Amino acid sequence: MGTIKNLAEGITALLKGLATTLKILSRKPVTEQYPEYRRPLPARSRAVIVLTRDPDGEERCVACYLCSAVCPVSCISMQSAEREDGRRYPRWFRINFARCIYCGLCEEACPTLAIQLTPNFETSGRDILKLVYEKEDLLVNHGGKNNEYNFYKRAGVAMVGDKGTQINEDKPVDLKSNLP
Amino acid sequence: MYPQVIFQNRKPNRIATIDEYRQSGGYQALTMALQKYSPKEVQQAVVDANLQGRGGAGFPAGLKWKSVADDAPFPRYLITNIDEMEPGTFKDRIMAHADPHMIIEGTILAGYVVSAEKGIIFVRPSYESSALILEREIRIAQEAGYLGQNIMGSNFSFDLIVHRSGGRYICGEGTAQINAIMGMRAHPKQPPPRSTEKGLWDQPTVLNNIETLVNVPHIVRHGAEWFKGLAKTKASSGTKLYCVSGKVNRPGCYELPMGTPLREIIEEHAGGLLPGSEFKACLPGGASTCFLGKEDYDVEMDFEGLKKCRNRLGTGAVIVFDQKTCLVGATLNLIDFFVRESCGFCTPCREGLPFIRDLLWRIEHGEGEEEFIPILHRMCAHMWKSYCAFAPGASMPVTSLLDHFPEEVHEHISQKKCPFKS
Amino acid sequence: MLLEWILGFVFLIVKLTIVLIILLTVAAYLVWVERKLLGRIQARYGPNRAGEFGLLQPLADLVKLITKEDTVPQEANKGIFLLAPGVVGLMALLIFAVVPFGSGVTLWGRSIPLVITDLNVGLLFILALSSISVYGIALGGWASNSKYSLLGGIRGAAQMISYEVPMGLSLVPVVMLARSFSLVEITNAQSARPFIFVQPVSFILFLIAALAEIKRIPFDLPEAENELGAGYHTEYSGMRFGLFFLGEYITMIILGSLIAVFFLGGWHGPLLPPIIWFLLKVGIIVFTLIWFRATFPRIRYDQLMNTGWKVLIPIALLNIVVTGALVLGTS
Amino acid sequence: MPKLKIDGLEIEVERGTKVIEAAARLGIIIPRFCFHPGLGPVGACRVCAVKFEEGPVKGVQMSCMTDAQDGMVVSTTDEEAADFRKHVIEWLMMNHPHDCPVCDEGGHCLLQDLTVAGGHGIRRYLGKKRTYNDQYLGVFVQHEMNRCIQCWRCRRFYQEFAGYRDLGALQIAHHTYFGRATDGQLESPFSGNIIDICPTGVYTDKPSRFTGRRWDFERGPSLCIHCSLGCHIITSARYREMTRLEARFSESVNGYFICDRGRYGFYYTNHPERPRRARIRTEEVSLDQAIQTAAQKIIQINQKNGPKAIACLGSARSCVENQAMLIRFCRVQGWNEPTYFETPTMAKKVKRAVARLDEQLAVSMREIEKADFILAVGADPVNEAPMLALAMRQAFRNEATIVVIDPRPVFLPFEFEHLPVAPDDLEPCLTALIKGAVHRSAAEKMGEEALRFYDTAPAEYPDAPIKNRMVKITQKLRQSRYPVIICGTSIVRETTPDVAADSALLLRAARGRAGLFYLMSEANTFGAALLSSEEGSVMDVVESIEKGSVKGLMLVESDPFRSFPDYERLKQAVDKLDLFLVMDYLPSFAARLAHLFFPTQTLFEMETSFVNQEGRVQFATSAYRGGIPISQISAGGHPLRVFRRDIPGGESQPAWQILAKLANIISLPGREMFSLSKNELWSWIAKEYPIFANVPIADELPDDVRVHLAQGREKLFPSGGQIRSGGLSRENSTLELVMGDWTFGTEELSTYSKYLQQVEKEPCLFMSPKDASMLGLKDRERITLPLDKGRLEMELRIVDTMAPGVIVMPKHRQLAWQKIEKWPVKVAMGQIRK
Amino acid sequence: MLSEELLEPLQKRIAETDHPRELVVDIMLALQNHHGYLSDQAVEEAARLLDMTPLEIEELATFYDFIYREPVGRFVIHVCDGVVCWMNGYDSVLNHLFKKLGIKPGETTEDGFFTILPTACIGYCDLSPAMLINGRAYGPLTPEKIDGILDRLRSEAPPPRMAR
Repeated sequence: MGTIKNLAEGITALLKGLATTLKILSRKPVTEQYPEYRRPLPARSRAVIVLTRDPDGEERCVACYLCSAVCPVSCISMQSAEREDGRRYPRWFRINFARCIYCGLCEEACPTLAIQLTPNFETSGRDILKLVYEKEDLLVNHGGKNNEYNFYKRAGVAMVGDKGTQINEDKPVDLKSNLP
Repeated sequence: MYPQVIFQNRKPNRIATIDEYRQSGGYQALTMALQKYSPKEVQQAVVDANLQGRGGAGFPAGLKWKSVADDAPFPRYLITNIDEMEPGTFKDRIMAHADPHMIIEGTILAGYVVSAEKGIIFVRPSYESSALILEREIRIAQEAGYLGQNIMGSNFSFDLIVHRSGGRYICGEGTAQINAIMGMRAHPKQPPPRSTEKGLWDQPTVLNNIETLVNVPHIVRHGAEWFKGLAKTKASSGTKLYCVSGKVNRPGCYELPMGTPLREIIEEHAGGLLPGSEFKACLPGGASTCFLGKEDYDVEMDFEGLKKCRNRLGTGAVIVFDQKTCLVGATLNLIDFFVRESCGFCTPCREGLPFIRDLLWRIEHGEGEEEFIPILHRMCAHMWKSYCAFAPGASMPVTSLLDHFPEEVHEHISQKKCPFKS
Repeated sequence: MLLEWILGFVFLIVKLTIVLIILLTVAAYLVWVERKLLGRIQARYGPNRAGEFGLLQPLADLVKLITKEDTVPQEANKGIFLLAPGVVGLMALLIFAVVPFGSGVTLWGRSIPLVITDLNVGLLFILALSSISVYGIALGGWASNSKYSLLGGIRGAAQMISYEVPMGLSLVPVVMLARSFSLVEITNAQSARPFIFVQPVSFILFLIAALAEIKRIPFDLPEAENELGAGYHTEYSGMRFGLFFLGEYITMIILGSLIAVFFLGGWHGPLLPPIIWFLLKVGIIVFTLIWFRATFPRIRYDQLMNTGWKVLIPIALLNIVVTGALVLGTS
Repeated sequence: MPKLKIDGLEIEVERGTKVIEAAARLGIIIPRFCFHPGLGPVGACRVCAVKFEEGPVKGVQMSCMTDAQDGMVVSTTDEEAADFRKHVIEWLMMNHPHDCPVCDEGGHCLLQDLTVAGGHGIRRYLGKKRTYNDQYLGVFVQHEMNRCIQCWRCRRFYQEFAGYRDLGALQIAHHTYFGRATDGQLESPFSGNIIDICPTGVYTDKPSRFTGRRWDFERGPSLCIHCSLGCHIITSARYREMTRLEARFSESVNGYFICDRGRYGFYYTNHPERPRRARIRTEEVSLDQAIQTAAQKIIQINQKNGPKAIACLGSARSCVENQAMLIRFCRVQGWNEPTYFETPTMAKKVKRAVARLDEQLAVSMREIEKADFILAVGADPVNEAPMLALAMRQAFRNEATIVVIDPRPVFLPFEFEHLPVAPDDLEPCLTALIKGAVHRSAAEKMGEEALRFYDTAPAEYPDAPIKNRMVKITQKLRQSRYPVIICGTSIVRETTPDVAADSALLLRAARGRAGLFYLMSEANTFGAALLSSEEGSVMDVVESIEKGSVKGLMLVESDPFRSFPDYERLKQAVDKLDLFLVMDYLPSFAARLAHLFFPTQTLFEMETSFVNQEGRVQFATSAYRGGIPISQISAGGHPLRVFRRDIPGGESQPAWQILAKLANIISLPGREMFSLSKNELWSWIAKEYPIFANVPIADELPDDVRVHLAQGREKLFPSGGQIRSGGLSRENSTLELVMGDWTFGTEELSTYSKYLQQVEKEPCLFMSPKDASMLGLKDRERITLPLDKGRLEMELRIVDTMAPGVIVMPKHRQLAWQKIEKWPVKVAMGQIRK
Repeated sequence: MLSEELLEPLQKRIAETDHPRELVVDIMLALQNHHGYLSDQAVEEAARLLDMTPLEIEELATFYDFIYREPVGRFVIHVCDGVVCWMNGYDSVLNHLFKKLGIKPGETTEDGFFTILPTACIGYCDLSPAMLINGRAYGPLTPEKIDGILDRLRSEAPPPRMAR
């Protein structure tokens, strides 16, 4: 008896499946017609990477190597250097988008909010070397998702102002102070 | 009135001269000791008298001297500590201004016991007057032959100098004081080696509080039993200088038997609380002791008595608070003091105390949160794992504030302001 | 006589050419149809870029396949590797030689049968050729020198052996009823009543077995993409890959034609001309195959073997016995 | 031996071991900031708290301050201890800035590690962060006080361990500040170590500032070759550039630290002018082509002038492989053996020293730390081998007496007895001390020769003030239980190494234990002395060139223009050559003159071996594969986007491989062919020099293999009756010129470092007050000094810590001192003028 | 430079002491009295006298409370901020001083007379609130008393050597 029941159930299932597909056949497709229609992407969708700037227009990247360290496909490389005023910056900064998997770990690791993923994903081209982006290609003139943040205002090193003048800092200790 | 031993020559507004001191029996003990007693015998007398160190820890002075090994190398040093910076304490100053020769004789006797060749009186800069007095009187004692080579014909030679400090609370700590004398930063140093083995310039060094030493001549002269009899309680001996300050009618330094009840000290000797004031709490032994509430008002003020109510005698400086004083504010003031005076050597003290200060400041200024209280508790408990006794002492007022006066703290937090400020 | 023979030959060539062109075109557009249908069943558009409604897609595919580099793996058995796709394509085309797609037309006084050749053992010819076509797969899989291809080839061979038997057996009742191996005869035997009504069991058995023979979902284990890459044709590219593909889609049409011939009465039908009926029936079958593909998942290998040996063969045998008894009884 | 239990694991340790060390041996790393195995415990940071559950100590205590004792049961995971440690981290992080991304310590920061490990993630402190202003601490060390966690390591290293007094703690409490009194270069030549020991980023490496993260560096164990001690180092390379160098712990050589010369001397390997291509005259060619050309020329000369017409110079800075291959090369070709030393005297001194250093006498630097009496003869540790001074200071801290007999104004970072005597008087002064401290019976026990040595050695030093000081020193030496003699080889006379060895033997006979420690001039002087068989010298080669018997000269990593005393003569000799072939990695003067030039690899690019002055065979791995640094190729911009197989500028090869290739081309048929395998070379070395036979040629780096020639076979007391009597017998009208080393500016490789160039002091001439007053010269006057071939102009320094009758001058990079005909140089007094 | 009469007794004391470093605080105080505060120059002088490095002097000078590394006035008012004085009106004393002298803690008056430095308990708790001016203690303080003290000091003292 069980076998027949199973058989019956099996056949019904097959038929149900057939019915379902047949039903969908009559539906209107849901596909969007790209590129005629470009669906607006959420701001947090992950595609091409940019390097943003501070509110005061300086490049945010301090070449701390955290993004390159965290990158699972090793597509980020850079060379840090010291600017004349002591600011740390990437002498060159390279992302190989031919390797990038747009996982966004670099953005998460970035302590200065410099590296950010944007919704722009249209980068395909015929020359693979064109997918190797240098700093000039990556730098943008805005702060990206957060226009306010300035790393050096919180870092505790003297860069955008003297020591003790930044957020949540006390005046520098006066070594020779007579006060107890 | 109780018998005055240390203050027997205390005159209002005047310093006792060497003659006055001699008239009262001064330098007899030294003469007796040099002529009749060996250092061991003097040491034994002090051990018998159970002379507890008056600097705060209460370690028997005789035992400390004993820890200088017989075959310890020479030269040996003796340091007399007049670096009292404990808020509420001023007995050393009173002593130096009352009877400097008693200090000198006590120091010489102690030097005799440990065969030291040089004594150093370490004076804080606020007591420049005391330092000048002592320097002058040391010269007088030298001229009188109580100091120098082969004192009074014996083969004991002893020099005494006054060393001025640059002024830091931590210099009162024994090992830190030794470092300070050596011209180094006054950081405490944990044994081994003990300073009685390797102290000043790596030589055996004994360091005593001045109030401990002034008792020595009297013990030598009158014997251990007499000294023990001076105290009110069995466990202790001798008299104690109690400095009473705060909201009392007659703040001052009073020589009373060890173990005099707190109520008696405040109400009889210090003239009771100011009109309109009511006893709320007191610190029984300076800043690094616990608040003592009304429930312990009758405690016997000696090392044992205060230990029983989980407190410390410390320097015996009674600071009296009345009901109009904000204890959170007082604690904040104390912690402020400790934060500033920490030597900065170990982490809990250097960084932990500012953390505690910050939390207390927020509570006092209406920015407190209930969750600060467990943080304060934990941090105060951890203060006991710091390098020296400074941080544990600093944590005591905070811990006792949280334990004995929790309502006051909660009131600060719930009202978002200090209830004592209008 | 000679002229007759020459004329007949010319007609045959013309017929062959027409059939071949139609067949290839249909096969090519079948790809388009399948993709379009699959797309719609998945709520997508399917190909719609090359030409209107993507109608030029087959052409685009063809161009792409032809221009694509024809790679041969370094360690492959080159001769066999190159031969294998040809076998598949050729066998599929050969089968169509015996499939009748109409009753015949009269042109310039000549009666031209709408079948390339009406073999009197057409059915056996079909069975034979369909068995050979698996050589293409097995050889291609083996010659590629790739473990995926080899597995795919082995699976194809095993699957063919397992399902050849029930397929053959399921046609025995048909032959018993039509009393002929000729496909034309079989068609004609159904002029009144298609065999599907008298032999539903045979029909189902044949459908299942034939699905397995042409390796279509749910029986596409030889190329199981997610296990074997693409199975026997993993290593193929360009037009050689195209030949495998072509073979598959021609086979689909053949299967449709065979089912139409064996069970649906071939070109017989009321009102409409016979060729239309035939195409309609083939179309329905082909649509069903695509529909199945869009609906059913691939079965497991053990299920495949179980079904073939333990279910289909016994049922087919039983069906022969019952049919035989009934035929004897009624005649 | 106390036995204790830590986290359930039992361990037995020596008495006096701290619990934190015992745990480390079990693999349990207790957090620490202030504790450093090189500096010992201090108990300031309190982060090493553990719970003592049973035993003599109870409760939560600091594991660094507690001696391991019997019966202790320790828990490192105890809740209260862990909570306390977490609090300590929280306290330390209260004021720590948020600047890890721009901090060079990020990635190898102890504070970072422990913050993560301790689980402190959320900031509870609401107050403001303390800040400090930073100081300029010189070329090497970057200061960033905000990051300080007041662990006191820097001050303890700087003041207590190293003995320099210009960096310390200022202010008090939570304002404690570590720095100098005023901005300025740190005075200590060991200042770089505070970078290594700082647990966070207060002191960071300035030259490598912002160049990369630890995880990106190719790091490997290597050796320092900027003096003969052979300290162990860790290299960090990135993008084909050596970026940074750190100390590597070594049990027997350098401990935990290295000097600044070692730390910042490596920049020669990145030098922008470093020759990277082979050259024929000025034309750059491929290496193979150059080898072919060289082979042709060599064959020509050999055919024309015979095999002895080509001379080879090796150098003491070259590795064992290069030195050995050069010798093998010459032997196979039938040429004269290569030369490694400038003068015959130098060769003899070094060879004597190597011959006299036997297994029992030789001491390592670690053993020097344990000595209770150190007698340095003709040695200036801070300048010649800085780490030795640090080892001596540790002995000093353990209450050792330290005596230096040297004419130069020796400075050491601790109190020591300096007996400034002229080079001629070094030996009598030494023997006088030894004779004062060793009874004749000790010599008697050692046999006749020892006795003869004892008897003929001068027993008294004639100069009265020094003699008086020697009384006390002799007394100390008499009481010592472990005396060590340190003997320099640069300014001493030929016989001094022997006298020092004999003295050490006598001391050992008398005291039961004694050590001998030679200082040599370069990293592989010991190796050169071991390998070279003849006592030829550059001087001889130059003479042969002048005579015309030598037509070709091959230099293997050698620049005689630096070290040869007579520059003009050498230049003329080189100009006469038919073939001048140079292999080197330095843009040296010789390299510029070369007819044929081959680029070779530096220590950092090849696997090499060196023998330090103690006879310790040490191995170095390659740090990177060579080639022009990316930063130099791209001029700071991004690297080129090209695919290529070879390394740009990576043509350099180990000199010994170039030699092997060259030999294989010029070799006549039937002669031995050289393999390019290092193992093959080493088996040749082991075969030819049995002393190396027990050196394992392994992939690991053995640290404790020593080779020593003298194993009882060497003739002891060879100086017998002819010890220099010395003793003020010199004429008064001349001064002897002594050329010493300076920490920075003398050693060849490190002079190519642009960072060390910045801290070089300007060379000057030292003179004793006595001589100066006779000449009427004043301190800091500019004077001219007459030499054999010209005059030198420099500043005069009058110092009272040097021997009279001697003037001292550094062999300095900035000083063209090579105007000397012959050593020793006597300068007529009247010739020194303003 | 230091005058001979100042230098000589110091050098004599140093020569007499076994461990000259013991005198470092005394020397610093002496130089401080001479210069008014322990100037950078004084630090170097002290270092020279004691054969120490300026850093070693600085380590101590910045450690101690009563060594002034910055210029101070003729009178340094150490106002006790110990708990007893705090309880008895430290705030009002300090505020009165601020108002009267027009300076904040650590600052020196324009005329160079006074510097206010809050200080840990000076040991005059029986006279609280108290303050210490150039080693001399005053207490218990009231605004009137303070005025009196300051006026007297200002009138009696010689004009300050160095106005700010």
